[in-house]
Amino acid sequence: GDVTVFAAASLRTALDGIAAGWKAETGHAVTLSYAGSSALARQIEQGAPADIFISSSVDWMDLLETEALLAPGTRRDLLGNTLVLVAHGPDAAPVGIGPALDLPALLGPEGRLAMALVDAVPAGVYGRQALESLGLWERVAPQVAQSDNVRTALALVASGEAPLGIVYGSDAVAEPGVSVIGTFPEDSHAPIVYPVAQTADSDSAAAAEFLAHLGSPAAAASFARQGFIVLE
Amino acid sequence: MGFLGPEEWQAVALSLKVSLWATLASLPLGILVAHALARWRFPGRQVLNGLVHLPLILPPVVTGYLLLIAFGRRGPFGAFLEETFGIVLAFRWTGAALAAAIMAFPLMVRAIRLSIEAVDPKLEQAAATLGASRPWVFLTVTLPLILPGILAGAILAFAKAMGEFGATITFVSNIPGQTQTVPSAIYAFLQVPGGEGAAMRLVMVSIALALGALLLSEWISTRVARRIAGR
Amino acid sequence: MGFLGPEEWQAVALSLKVSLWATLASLPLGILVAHALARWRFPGRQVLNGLVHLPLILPPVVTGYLLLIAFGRRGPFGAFLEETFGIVLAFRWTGAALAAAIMAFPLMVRAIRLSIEAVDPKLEQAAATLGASRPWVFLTVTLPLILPGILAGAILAFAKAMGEFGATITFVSNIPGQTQTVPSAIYAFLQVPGGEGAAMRLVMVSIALALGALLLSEWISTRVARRIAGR
Amino acid sequence: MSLSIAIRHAFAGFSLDVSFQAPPGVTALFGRSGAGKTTVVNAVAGLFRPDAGRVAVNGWEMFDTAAGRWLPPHRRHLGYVFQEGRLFPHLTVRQNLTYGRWFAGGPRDAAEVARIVAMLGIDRLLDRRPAALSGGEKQRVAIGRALLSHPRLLLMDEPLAALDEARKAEILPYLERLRDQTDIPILYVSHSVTEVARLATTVIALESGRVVKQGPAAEVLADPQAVPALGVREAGSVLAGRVLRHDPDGLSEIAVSAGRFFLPQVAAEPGAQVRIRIEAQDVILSRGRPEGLSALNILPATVSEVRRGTGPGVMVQLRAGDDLILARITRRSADLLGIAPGMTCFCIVKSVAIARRNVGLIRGDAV
Amino acid sequence: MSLSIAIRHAFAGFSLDVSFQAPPGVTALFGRSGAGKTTVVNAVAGLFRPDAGRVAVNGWEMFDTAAGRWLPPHRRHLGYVFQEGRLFPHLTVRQNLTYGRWFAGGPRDAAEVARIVAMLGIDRLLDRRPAALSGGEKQRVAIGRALLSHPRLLLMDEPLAALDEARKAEILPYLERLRDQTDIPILYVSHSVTEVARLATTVIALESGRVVKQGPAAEVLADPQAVPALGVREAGSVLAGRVLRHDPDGLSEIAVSAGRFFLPQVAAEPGAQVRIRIEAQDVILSRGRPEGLSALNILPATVSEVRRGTGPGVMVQLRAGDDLILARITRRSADLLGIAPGMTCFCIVKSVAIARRNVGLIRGDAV
Ligand SMILES: Nc1ncnc2c1ncn2[C@@H]1O[C@H](COP(=O)(O)OP(=O)(O)OP(=O)(O)O)[C@@H](O)[C@H]1O
Ligand SMILES: Nc1ncnc2c1ncn2[C@@H]1O[C@H](COP(=O)(O)OP(=O)(O)OP(=O)(O)O)[C@@H](O)[C@H]1O
Ligand code: MOO
Ligand SMILES: [Mg+2]
Ligand SMILES: [Mg+2]
Repeated sequence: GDVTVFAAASLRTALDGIAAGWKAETGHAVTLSYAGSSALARQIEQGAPADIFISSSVDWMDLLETEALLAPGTRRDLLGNTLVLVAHGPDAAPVGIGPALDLPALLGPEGRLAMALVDAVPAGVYGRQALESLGLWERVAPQVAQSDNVRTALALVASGEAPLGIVYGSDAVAEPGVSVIGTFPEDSHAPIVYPVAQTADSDSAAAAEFLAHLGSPAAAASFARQGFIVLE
Repeated sequence: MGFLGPEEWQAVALSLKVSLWATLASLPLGILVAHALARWRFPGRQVLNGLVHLPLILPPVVTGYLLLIAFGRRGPFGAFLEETFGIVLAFRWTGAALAAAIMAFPLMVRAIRLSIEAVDPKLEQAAATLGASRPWVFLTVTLPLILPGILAGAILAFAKAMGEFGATITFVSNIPGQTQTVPSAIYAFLQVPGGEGAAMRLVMVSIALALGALLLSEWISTRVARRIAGR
Repeated sequence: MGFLGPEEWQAVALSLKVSLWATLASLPLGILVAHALARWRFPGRQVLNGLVHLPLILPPVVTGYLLLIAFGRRGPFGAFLEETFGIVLAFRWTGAALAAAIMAFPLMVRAIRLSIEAVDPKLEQAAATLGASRPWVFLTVTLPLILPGILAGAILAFAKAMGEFGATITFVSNIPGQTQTVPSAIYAFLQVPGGEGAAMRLVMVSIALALGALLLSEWISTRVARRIAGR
Repeated sequence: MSLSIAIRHAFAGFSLDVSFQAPPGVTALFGRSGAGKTTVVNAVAGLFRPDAGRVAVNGWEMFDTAAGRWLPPHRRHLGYVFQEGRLFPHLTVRQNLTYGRWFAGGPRDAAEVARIVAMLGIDRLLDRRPAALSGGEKQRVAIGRALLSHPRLLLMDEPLAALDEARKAEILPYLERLRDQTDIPILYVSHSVTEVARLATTVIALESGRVVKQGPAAEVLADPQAVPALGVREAGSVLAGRVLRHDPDGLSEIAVSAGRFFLPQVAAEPGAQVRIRIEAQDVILSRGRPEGLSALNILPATVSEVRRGTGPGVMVQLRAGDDLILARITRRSADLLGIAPGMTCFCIVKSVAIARRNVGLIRGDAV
Repeated sequence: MSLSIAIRHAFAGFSLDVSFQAPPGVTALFGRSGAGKTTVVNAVAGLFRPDAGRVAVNGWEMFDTAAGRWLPPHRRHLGYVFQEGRLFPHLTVRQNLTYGRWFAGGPRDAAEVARIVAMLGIDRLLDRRPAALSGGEKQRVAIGRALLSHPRLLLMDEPLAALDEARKAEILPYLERLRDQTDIPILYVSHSVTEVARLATTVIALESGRVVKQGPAAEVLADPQAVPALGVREAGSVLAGRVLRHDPDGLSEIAVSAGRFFLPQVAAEPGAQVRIRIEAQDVILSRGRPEGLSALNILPATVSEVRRGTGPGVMVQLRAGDDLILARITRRSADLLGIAPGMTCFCIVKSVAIARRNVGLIRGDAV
C-alpha cells in the first residue's frame, strides 16, 4: 500500500507536509526521493522503483512519455511558478521589469546576476528566455553567474556575493536575505510547469490515490504556502 | 532525538552502514590492486592504474551516471547480477555502497600502495629464502608491515564514503531508509528555503563521525608503529 | 575543433589552468603540513589533521557554501584579502583554484605524509651529525627522498582538481571563460535530455588529460626510484 | 660434487665470471671487499638472476640458463644469513627465530630452539623486537633464524663480522658440528682466514669477480703460491691430528704425523680427530733442537719449498711427517740459517699461539 | 681532559651507567656485544638523550642534565661513522662524501677530497649510488664522509668490521695520523684489540653497561689483571721505540729501551717514534740466549709478575728496559723453566709475528 514518489528537490517542504498528512489520513506511507529532475528521469529510465514522478521540467517528462515509461493518461500539469528578480537585502527597492530595465546599471561594473545554468537547469532556461524576449540578454549576458541549481543562485544573492538574481518565486518566498524586486511577465517565457505522472512500471494501488490527493485542497494550500501556483 | 528528526537519524545510520560496507568489502580488492601496482610488472599495469583512478578524475555525477547505465536494472551488469545471483544494486543501499566504494577506491589503493612501496624488498627476500612463497611472504611480512597503511587507506575511504554525494544520488537516487545517505539528506535540505539549519546539524554529525574514525585510526597506527620500533 | 565547440575548449583550457595552479600553489603548504603531521608532536596536531581532512568528509556542496561564506566578497577572509592585497576570489578563476585546492588538499597531504613516514629517521640523524640543521636535513635528505611521494600527491591533487565540481560551482558559479571548468560543462550537458553525447566527449578529454598526467608521474617516479636503487 | 656453481654476469663497471665445484662441507668464499662474494651468494639464493649460469646442490639443480631452469628462492630451501641481518621488525625475536621452521615443515622440536637460543646467548632477548637489539645481537638472531629453517644449503655472508671474539668462539664449534654431523653444505663468505681455516673444507679465492685459487682448504692454505691471494698475515697450514689425552695441567696431547703436539684444553674426547691451523708467522725454525724454551711444540721437518718475495719475508714450506707446515720468517734469518729445500730443521710453535679458534673438530666428537 | 663523559640511562631490562674522562687522542670503547657501546656513542652524538649525564669535548659542554644543557646533533660538529653505514641513497658517492663539508664551512680543499678518496680506494665508485656498492665499499664511503666534515670529535662505531685485512691496514695509518697530527679526539668502538692497541690512547672496557677497566692503553693492555676483560687471546703489551735505520733486506731496526728490535719495513723515517704491540701469545721465553733460531728479536728481561689462572696458561709480565712485556706461556713451561718474579730470562719474538698493523706511528713522521 505504500507509494514511492520521485520529486524535484525544490518541492521538498511542501511534499513532506502533504505526505505526512496523507499518511495520517489513510495510513499509507509515502517514500519521497528528492533529486534533480534529470537524475530522477534517468533513474526511471533505468527501472527505478518510482510510482510517481514530479518533474520541474517538461522536457524530462516528455522524454519519459515518448519512451512509454509513463502510465498512459496519468500525466497532468500539477504546479506552476513565477520567475522573479531578487536583490540582496530585506528591503531593496522594486523595479519595473520591462525592455527599459537597465540591468547592467543595477548590477554595477563588477556585479553579477545570479541564475541557474541558462542552458540546462529549467530556472536558468526560463530566465534566459525572459531576458531575451525583453531584449535584455545581450547586454547582461557577460555578467551572468550560473549555478547548478536555483538554490545556489539564491544563496549568492542572499550572501551579497551577487547583488541580483533570477529565481523562482517559490524559492524567494522564505529567504529573509533577499527581496523580490520584480516579477517577470508570464508571457516573457515559456510557461513554468511541474508535470506529474504515474510510471508505467508502478503497480501500487495507492499510487493513483496519492496522485489524486496531490490535487486536493489541502495539498493545494500546502503548495501555495510555499509560493507555487497550483494549476487546475 | 531532539537534535535530529527520525528521518535524519535514519540517514546517519544508513550512511554508517553504507560507508562501513563500502570500505570493508573493497578492502581485499584494494590491497590486491595496490600490491599488484606496487610490486608486479605486467602488461596492462598502467591501464589498471588509470582505471582505478577514474572515479577521482571524473565529476562524481558522471561516475554515478556510468554506474546507473552499467549497474541499473536495465544495464548490462545490473541485469546479469540480478538474473544470475539475484543481487540488485539499483536503488538499494547496496548500490549506495557500490558507488561509495568506487569513489573511495583510488584513495584506498594509493594509500596502501605507498605503504607497500615503503616495505624494504630485502625483508621480503629474506622471507623467501626462509621458504615462504609469494603469498606467504605477503601474509607474514608485507601485510603486517603495511597495517598502518591499510588502516590509513581504509579510514580515508570511509571518510570519503561518508561524504560521497554526487555519484550516489545519481546512481541510486535519494530514497529515505534505502539510499538516502547523510550527504543526500543535506542536499535535499539545502534545496528548499529554510533547510539550512537542519543541513548544518547533519553536517556536524557527519564531521563528528568521520573525524572520530580518523583520530581512532591515527591512534591505532601510532601504537602499531611504536610496537614495531620496539619502544 | 570539430570534436568540441569553442566554449568547451575554453572550459578545457580553464580546467587545466585552475588545476595546475591549485596543485602548485598548495604544494608548499601541503609539504609543510604533511611534514608537521608526520614528524612533529605539538598540541593541536590532531585538530590540524581533522581540519585538513574536512573537505574529504563533507559533501562538496557544503564545502562550497562554507567557502562562499568565508571567502566571498562579504566574507571575513574575502573582504580582508580584497582590502589588503586586492585579491578577489569570488567569480574568478582564482576562486575556482582555491576550491579545487581545498578539495584536493587532504589527498595531497596524505600522500606526502605517508612518504615522509617511510623515510628512515636514521638517515636524517646521520645528516644531523654531519652538521645539517633541521631545515637543511629536510631540504637535502628528506625532500629528495620523498620526491616520488610529492609527485604522487601532486598528481593526485591535480586529478582531483580536474574532476572537482560541487564545491567549485557553489563557490564561484559557472561563468564561461572565467569559472566554467570541464566538470561544470559536463554537468550542464547532463541536465538536458540528449546532452549525454556532448558530455561524454568532454569526459573523454578530461580522462585523457588526467590519465596523461598520472602516467607521466608514474614514469617519473619509477625513474627516480630506479636511480636511487642504483640501477 | 655437493655444490656446483657457475655464474656469469656483467654489471656496468664490474663483471663476474665465477665457476667452481665443491665437495660436501664448508666452502669458503674468500676475497677482498668488492670481489663479488655477496653477488655469488645472492645468485645461489635466487635473489639475483645472473645473465647465465648454473647452480646445483647435491645434484639438485636450482638454476640453469641452458635448461631454462630457475627455482624461486622459497623453493630452494636455503638458510641465508645476510651481511646486514634483515630481521623482521614486526616480529619478536622468538617469532623471527621460528619463522623459517614454519615453512620447513620438519619436526617442531622445542628443545632444538632452546639449544640454539642458548648457544647464541639470546635467551634474554626472546620477547624483544629487533629495534631494541644491539648490532651483534641482531646478527645472532639472524644466524639462529637461518639454522632453524632446516636448510639444504646454508649461505652465510660474513655472519660473524659483527660479533666479538668470545661470541665467535662460542658459535664456531656449532658451525663445525653442522658441517660434520649433517650433510648440509655451507657456502661461507669471510674476510677472516682464521674462520676459513677452521671451517672450510674447500676454499675459493675471488679477485675482481674471478676465481684465482680453489681447492681443499689444507692445500690452498699451505700453498706458498696462494699467499698473495689470501694475504701474507693470514697464511698458515692445517695439520690433522688425534687427541691422545688430557693432562692435569690443562694441556691436551695430540698425535700428529710428525710427533706430538701440546695444545691448551682441546674440547674433544681422547681419540677424536682434530684439525690444527698453524699460522705461518707463528712458526720459528731452528737448525738444532732448542733447549730451555717456553715453547713446547718442536717438530722435526724438512724444507720442501722456499718462496722469496720482494719484501723482507720468506715463505717456507716444510714437510713434517705427512703434513705440510708453512713458516714465514725474515729473509735475513733464512740467509743466516741457510734455509734451502732439502734441509732438515725443527719447527717451533708455542702452544698458546694456537688459539682455541684455530683448533677444529672433525666428525663431531665434541664434548 | 679532552673528553669527559657521564651517562646514566635505564632501558627496560638494561641499565647504563658509564662515566669516564679521557685525554686527547683515541679513546677506545671496548666490550662485548650488547655492552652498551653504541648507546654511549649515540648519547655523545646527541642522537639519544639519556636520563642524566654530561658530555664535554675539549671543555666544550654539549650536554649536561644538571645545567639543563642539550645541544642538538647538528650543533655538535661531530663526524659519526655508524655501525651500519647510513649513506644517503639518493646521492652519489661523491655527493655523500662532500655532504658534511658543505655545512662545516671550512676550507674546500679539492686535494683533501682526492687524498681521502685515494686512501679509501673509492675512486672508481664516485659516480655510483650507495645501492650499487658492496658492504665494505659502503663503509669506506661512510668513513670518508665523516672525515670530510671537519669534525671536532670523531665517533667511530666498529668502522672497520666490514673491511678486509688489506683495507684495514690501509686505513689504520690514516686514523693514526688524524690522532697525532690534529687535536680531534676520537671515540672508537671496536671488538678488535689489535685496532685498539694500535690506535687507542685510552681504553675504556665496558661490561653490561658499566666501565670495568679504564686507563692509558699501554697500561690497561699490559695489565695481567685486565686480561679477563679484554680476552686472553688479545692480551699484549705496547713498546715505545725509535726507528734507527732501514736495512737493504727489508728489515727496519728499532731502538727500544731494552735493546734492538727488527721489524719488517716500518713506514717511517729514521728517527720516527713508533709503538709496537707485542701479543702476549707471540712471546717465547728462554732461560739462556738461544742460538740458531729464525727469530731475530731476543730481549733480556726480568720477570715482574706471574698470574696463574685456572686454565693451562700463565700470564707473565716482564720488565725489559723501561718497557713492560706480557708473555703468555703454558703452565707446564712455566714450571719447567721455573719462571718466578725476579728471574731473568730472554724474550723471543719473531719479526714477522708483529703484523704491520701492530706497528703504529706517533706524531706523524709517516712517509
Ligand atoms: N647494481 C650494481 N651495479 C654495478 N655494480 C655493482 C652492482 N651491485 C654490485 N656491484 C659491484 O659488484 C662488485 C661486487 O659486489 P659484492 O657486493 O658482491 O662484493 P663483496 O665481495 O660481497 O664485497 P664486501 O666484502 O665488501 O661485502 C662491487 O664492486 C660492487 O660495486
Ligand atoms: N630501546 C631499547 N630497549 C631495551 N634495551 C635496549 C634498547 N636499545 C638497546 N638496548 C639494549 O642495550 C644494550 C646495549 O646496546 P648497544 O647497541 O649499545 O650495544 P653494543 O655494545 O653497541 O653492542 P654491539 O657490539 O653488538 O653493537 C643491549 O643489550 C641492547 O639490547
Ligand atoms: O564532488 Mo561532488 O560534486 O558532488 O561529490
Ligand atoms: Mg658483501
Ligand atoms: Mg653497537
